[in-house]
Amino acid sequence: MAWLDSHLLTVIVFLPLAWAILGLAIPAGTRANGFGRALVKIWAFLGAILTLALSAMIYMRYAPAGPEFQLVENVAWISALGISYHVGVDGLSLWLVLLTTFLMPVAILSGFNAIEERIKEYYFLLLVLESAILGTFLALDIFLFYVFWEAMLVPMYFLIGVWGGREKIYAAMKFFVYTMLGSLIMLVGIFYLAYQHKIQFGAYSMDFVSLYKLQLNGGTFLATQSVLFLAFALAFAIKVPLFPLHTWLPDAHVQAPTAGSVILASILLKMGGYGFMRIAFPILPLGVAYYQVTFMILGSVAIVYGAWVAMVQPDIKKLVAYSSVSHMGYVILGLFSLNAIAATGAYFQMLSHGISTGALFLLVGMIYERRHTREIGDFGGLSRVMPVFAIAFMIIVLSSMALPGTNGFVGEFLVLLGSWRTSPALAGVAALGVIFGAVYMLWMFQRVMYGPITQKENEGLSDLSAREALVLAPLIVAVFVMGIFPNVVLDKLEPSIDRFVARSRGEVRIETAEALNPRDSAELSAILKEKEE
Amino acid sequence: MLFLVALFPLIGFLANGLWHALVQARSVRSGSLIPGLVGSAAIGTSFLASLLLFVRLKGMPVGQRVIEDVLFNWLTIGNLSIDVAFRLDPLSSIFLLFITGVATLIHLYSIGYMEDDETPAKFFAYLNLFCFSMIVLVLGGSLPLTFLGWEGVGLCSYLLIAYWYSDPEKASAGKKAFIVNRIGDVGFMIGMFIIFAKFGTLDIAALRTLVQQAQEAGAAGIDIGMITTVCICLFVGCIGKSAQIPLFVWLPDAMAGPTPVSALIHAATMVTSGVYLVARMNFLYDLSSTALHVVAITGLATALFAASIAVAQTDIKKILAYSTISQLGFMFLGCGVGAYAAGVGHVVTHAFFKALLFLGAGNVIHGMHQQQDITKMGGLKTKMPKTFLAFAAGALAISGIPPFSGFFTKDEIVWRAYSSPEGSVWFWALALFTSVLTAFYMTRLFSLTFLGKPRFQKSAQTPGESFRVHEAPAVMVIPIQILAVLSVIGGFIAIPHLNWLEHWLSPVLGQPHDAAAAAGGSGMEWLLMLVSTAAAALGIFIGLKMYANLARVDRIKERWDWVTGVLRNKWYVDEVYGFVLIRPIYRLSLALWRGFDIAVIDRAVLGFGKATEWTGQTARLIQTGSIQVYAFVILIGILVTAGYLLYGVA
Amino acid sequence: MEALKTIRPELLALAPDQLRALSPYLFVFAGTLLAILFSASRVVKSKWPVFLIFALSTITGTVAALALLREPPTLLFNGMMSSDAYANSFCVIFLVSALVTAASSLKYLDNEVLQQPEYYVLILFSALGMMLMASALDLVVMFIALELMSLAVYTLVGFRRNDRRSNEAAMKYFILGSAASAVLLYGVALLYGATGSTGIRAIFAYLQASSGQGVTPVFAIGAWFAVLGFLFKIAVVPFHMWMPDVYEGAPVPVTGFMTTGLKAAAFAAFLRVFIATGYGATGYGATGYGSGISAVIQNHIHDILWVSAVLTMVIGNVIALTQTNLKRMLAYSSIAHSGYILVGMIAGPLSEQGYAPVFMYLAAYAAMNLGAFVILTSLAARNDGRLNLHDFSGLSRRHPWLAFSMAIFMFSLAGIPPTAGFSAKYVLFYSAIQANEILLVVISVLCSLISVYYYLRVLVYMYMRDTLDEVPVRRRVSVWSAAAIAAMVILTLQIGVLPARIVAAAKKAVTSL
Amino acid sequence: MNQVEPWVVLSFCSIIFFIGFTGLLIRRNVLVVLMCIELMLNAVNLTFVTYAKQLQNLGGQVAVFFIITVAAAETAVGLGLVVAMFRTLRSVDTDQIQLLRE
Repeated sequence: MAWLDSHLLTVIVFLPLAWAILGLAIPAGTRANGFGRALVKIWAFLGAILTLALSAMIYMRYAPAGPEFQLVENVAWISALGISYHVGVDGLSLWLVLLTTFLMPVAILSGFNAIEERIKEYYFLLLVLESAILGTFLALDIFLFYVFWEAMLVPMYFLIGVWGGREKIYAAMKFFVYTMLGSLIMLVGIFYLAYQHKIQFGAYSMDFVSLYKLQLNGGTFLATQSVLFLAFALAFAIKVPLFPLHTWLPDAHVQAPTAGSVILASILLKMGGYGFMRIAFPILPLGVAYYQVTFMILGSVAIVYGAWVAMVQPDIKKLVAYSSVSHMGYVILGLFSLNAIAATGAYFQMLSHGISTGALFLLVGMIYERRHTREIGDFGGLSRVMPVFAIAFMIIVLSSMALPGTNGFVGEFLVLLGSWRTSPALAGVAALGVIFGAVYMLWMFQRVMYGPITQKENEGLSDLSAREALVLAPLIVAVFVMGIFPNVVLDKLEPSIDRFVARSRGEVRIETAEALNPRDSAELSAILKEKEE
Repeated sequence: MLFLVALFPLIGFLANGLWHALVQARSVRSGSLIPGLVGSAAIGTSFLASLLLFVRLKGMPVGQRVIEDVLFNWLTIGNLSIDVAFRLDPLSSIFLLFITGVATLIHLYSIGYMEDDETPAKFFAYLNLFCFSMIVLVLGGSLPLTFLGWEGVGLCSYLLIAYWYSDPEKASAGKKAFIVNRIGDVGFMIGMFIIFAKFGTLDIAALRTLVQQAQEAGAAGIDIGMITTVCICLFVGCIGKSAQIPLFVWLPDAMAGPTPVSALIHAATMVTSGVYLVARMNFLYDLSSTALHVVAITGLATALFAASIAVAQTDIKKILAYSTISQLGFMFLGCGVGAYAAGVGHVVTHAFFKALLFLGAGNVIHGMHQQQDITKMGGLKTKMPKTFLAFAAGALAISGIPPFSGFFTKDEIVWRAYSSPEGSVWFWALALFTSVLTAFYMTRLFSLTFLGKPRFQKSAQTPGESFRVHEAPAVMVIPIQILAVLSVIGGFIAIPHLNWLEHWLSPVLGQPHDAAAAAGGSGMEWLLMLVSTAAAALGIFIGLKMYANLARVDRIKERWDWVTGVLRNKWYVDEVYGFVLIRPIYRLSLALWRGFDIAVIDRAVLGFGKATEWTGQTARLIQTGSIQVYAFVILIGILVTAGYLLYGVA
Repeated sequence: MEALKTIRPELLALAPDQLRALSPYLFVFAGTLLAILFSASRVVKSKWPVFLIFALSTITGTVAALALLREPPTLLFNGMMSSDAYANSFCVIFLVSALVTAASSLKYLDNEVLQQPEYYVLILFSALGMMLMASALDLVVMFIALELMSLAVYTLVGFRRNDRRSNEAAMKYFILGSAASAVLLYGVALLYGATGSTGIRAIFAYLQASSGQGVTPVFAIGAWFAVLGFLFKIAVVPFHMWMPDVYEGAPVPVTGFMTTGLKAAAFAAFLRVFIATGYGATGYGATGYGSGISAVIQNHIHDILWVSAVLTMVIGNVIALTQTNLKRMLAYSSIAHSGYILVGMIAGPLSEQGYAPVFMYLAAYAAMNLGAFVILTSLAARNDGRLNLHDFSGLSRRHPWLAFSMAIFMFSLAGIPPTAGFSAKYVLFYSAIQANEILLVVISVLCSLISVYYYLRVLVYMYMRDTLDEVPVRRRVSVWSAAAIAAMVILTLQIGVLPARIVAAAKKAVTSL
Repeated sequence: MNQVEPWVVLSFCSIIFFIGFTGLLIRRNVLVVLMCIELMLNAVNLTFVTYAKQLQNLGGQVAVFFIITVAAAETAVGLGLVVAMFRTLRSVDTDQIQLLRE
């Protein structure tokens, strides 16, 4: 037990991987008997559940009042370049880790009937993917972070490309190359940071904490920080995805199998936001300051643009994909508003988007399994034949359009509230998203669930099965828990957010913060003071 | 124990909801009785609870008539801390009382109305959820909590309008309602943002104290422009919720919902929450006369506009809907001239008689087998006498004939519109004209429905269907009789000069200006009172005269066809919106998707790939496979590099 | 050779420690002789004895070389050859790739009905040549070693002598190759003229002496020609034209051997000359362009290498993108990789790691590329057929494990963590950044983005498409190839996940220069 | 007889070297191409000898022997390849060997 305590994070990161490799031993080829195939599914599910249980231990161990990073493990890895295996958890990573481990069993469970060929490889890849994602969120060494960040692409690539839809190969390639572009540019940035650290402190180090201490010049277009910030922002903005770098998303989402879409939308997109919060902002405050307005504009444009384009999609999955563009726009807007409320809102928005969009994809997947079409036009009047499904769908739609009392509201409200302080105009534009979000969601819901049943195939559709109900139940619970008791999340989040805001403002930004809003600067200097102590 | 008021409907919602999800969803038919009783019991208990609370509140000294109940902290970030706190003060107690009361009656009524519905449990679950949200709205101690209720009622109205979702029209009516409300809600939210940015709190009581301190600090301490902005933003929310110009379009369509819903949500309670918000934030509005004028003018314009439309409608529920809009306009006029108490008073009485009218209409429709066109009715006086009597009371009340309740409250508003410092004689004149119209269209509705000879034998007969109009069952009649009584006597809470309501509300709404002194003494007041009574009487008289002889009506219609056409088509507002807003945005989105997302961004992305491919295809042509060419390239390489080097040496 | 002016016999006798220092060479040489004997004497028909000798000599050679890594560098044959960590670690690469090649060839040659023992002898010869190239300290010796290697390889390329493509490849390679070595030799002659010696250390000493006042044009041209000879073998643009044709024409295993062993050998020698002529770093292992040769030339060399590195990466990747034959695609990709390594060469003098990244990259590249080629070898049909992309469709169903290892090699070549390709690229580009070559690094990462596309296309065919031919052919994979593949997979992952050891080794090797 | 200036010989060598290279470029017959390569190598030999003479250093002379040997080996291999090629191609024309391209 003591050993587990000291190596908790490592265990959590590598448990799914080991589990997956063991799972390969199960005989479940194409001509294997049903038992073997069932065993594979159960095995994978158990692995995810086990990981969830362990991550719950993180939640219990992590004390927000304590030091910044907890449950730390630090082992020299490539000492010649100052690279170390360094993992630890703080508020920012904690909740994304929990989101991952929480959604993974759901995603695995959702595919029990949908995936029939090469199931062993399928679950193998899912678990590998989980390992990579968890590693990305828990890494405290920028090299380690990058390794996991890239490694995550591989299983996702296969998930889309092998089990995807008609255009799967195109989508998989687009996804991989597009994301790779960003990461490679980021890699150059990483080199530069490491080199600067060597220059400024005389020793190689790739630790985030030591990189936060770098002093780089900024303020002009060609200043180090501005350029580096663009390098990193490209990678993260592609991942988020931020308008206009979002076009890989609809293809990937539409073609991926349900579990793939769920993970892609709910977790992978968050890695972009997480990257901003973990790397780009704290290391390059001047770069952030320089590009703040640009990205806030892009964020609010993304909100409205995504909503509008989503409105006219004939394909439900595409619609949800574009809605993600819109929702993640709030994240960007909130992060770049550079105040605690907006940042918290942005982070919360990431979590709630993870829950509700994941649920949306699951729901779409369920009707897809029944009808093998995603065209909105092929549905209509499903409420009559699938009442329970209708209830679940309605709840998720509401949370996705941010009805108060659901998780969606907290995020959007905080983002808008906070960003209003920084820029009322842009917050006002973003607020339009509240209207259009309702428009496309309700319109889609109406066309799918309401009205008379037009097509004969829809009459015989069966309502949710017990397994599907089991898949959706935890998400629906989460929707309301996060909506009504957001403090559960916020309590463990606040110190990390404050540190994040203080760092990403950087001391140099205090006077500009003064101009923004006197309260902010007071709050900020308070944070900075307690940071010195 | 304050939260119990909200808790009971919530329990009712959960009970009915589970019953629906677990049992009825599996298409098990079970009558409306059990769920109906559960729902009515839930809301009934909370009515009793609110009665007790009212008594307790009355027991307290005038100064500190506040009951507070902090449940838990919703969220805390830095200096932003929002509690889930209910607060009961005179204003909210009044709302609480009539909401729960009327709601109880309507629940009972619905048992009868929904008896042969497929999923009554769902219906009552929605109703209970609505009551819960409405209670949260009025009890919410902080703006976000109020907003929660605010959106909650919007949601319920969406769900209930689209209750019979199989009919696309009803479904889209619900959607329309929600979206238009959302537009208003954005205003509400922005109002909250500004308030938080400037005052750093969203708790209403705290905000009030802050504002008052600022006032004591002097005019310098407060930025009127900002206050005006806040007030107008919040008022945008009210415009959406209370269906004022320009966002009123959803309410007429909302009549697609079951009639009890129209009665409860779209007449008695939800639509008045806008008035509640203005009254609640009066301490802000009082600071900015600009905002007050905006409110008053919007209200007045809406009142007139909606009344004019109501004159030409033929759908019984549509007429009532427009009259609701018009009455709401009156309430805002009241608030707008600073007479919040008058506005609130009219809210209460309006709740009584409008609920009554809708339920009465419900009986008529129920009796006429879903026939809603008044031109195909007539002579129901004998067919359903109880309904006839109750309806008559309601009609008189809304027309403003003393001593029916509507008279007192409406006349109070009209008088304030003239007398208060914010008011003017023009307000008064227009209000007066509107009340003439009101009386007229109500009489029209009444006489076409109940008086004269039945017109449905010839119209509504479809071959093979025996058509027999019948009085509604007791469970649907008793509630409207109770409401009839209320709408007769309800006005006594607001009798001029011994105006109980105004004094009850004064801790919240502040002492009213001494209106009599302001304008020509009480003699003037009595005079105007007479005038408005006469106006109402005039309207009724014209109505009766005109619709006694339908042939002449048709002739008039023909002569003034363009006018009636415009009115019948609601001034083409929907069409204009469709043309100016909806279709352009849709087209734009389509263009953005096809013309920008795919055609520009994506093509650019793929363009890079294509360019690389092309480069490769051209570059590989150098590989001709001939040794000599290769050797030549090598030689060139050698010479160039060596030459460059020598250039360096020399 | 200046020693020969006064003959001192005791220098030609070998002291025991020198013998130990020579052990790898001796083992391999002995193996070669034995192999010749066996293959010449037709008493035994089977391939096994020759292969056995081959395996024994290479393995013992490898072991010996590994053992020598701990020893201090020893000068041999009075300074014409040194067995230092640098040479020995390269020897390991050569011998391992030779062994893997031979192992994978066993079954291949049976299929091609070319099972002749000379094949292994030739591989041994070329391996020996490579080893000498890496350890030679005298340009003439280096030239002889180069020719030893090249002549063997020419023959290997033309080994499928009834196949027109093979002949053509051999012919092209031979003509251009010997022209190139003539150029190299001319350079050596000019250097000899300028410095009065062909010994690398002597040349370097001359440079140090003539520090300050630059160098004569003769020296500059001579040195550059000497370097060119190796640039040709490395196939740097514009000296790359021969490579795709040769790689395509040569028997698959030979191609694999060339991409790894030959390239590594060329780089090994190139690096020595590069440094000795002052075009690279001054002083063994020290950093920074410096004394001896004027900064102008330094800059010009830098510019030339810079441009040709960019061209190499771009052309290699861009053309590889359009190839449908896997062999040819890998040929172009190997050009591209030479470009990356050239980046390391450019950065070497100015970065902390010096040339260590170059060695590491060569090792990693050898591991992954050999693996890929072993897989090609075991999948190739008669006359190197069925190596087009569409022949790989549905491979994951026919040969799940082959496909899996191929996927690993492709990801590694594309530089996706956690594979050797990634860590090698990482170290390489990192040193380039230290040398402040930011633009160059940006270009190279963009090029590797292009490469991602065509490497992944292989996976697309293997995993995401179903086989075209109605009855999919499953070829038996010999246990030797399987073992080789497994070893390469393990190596690739090992370098990828725990690169610390290899980084240290590279550092050691380069500092011993 | 008077001495020939070294630079004359050296430039002569370089000319020969590049003549050889040019022959490589323009002659289509593989055998001629082989000869051109020989020509280049011999130019190198001459250079070595000249320098050895100039520097009074035996090294160059020795190198020449090695080079001649290697050249011989090279020619042997080259001719072997030519024979093999002729057997499959029925031609020794370099224009014929353009099967591998692009």
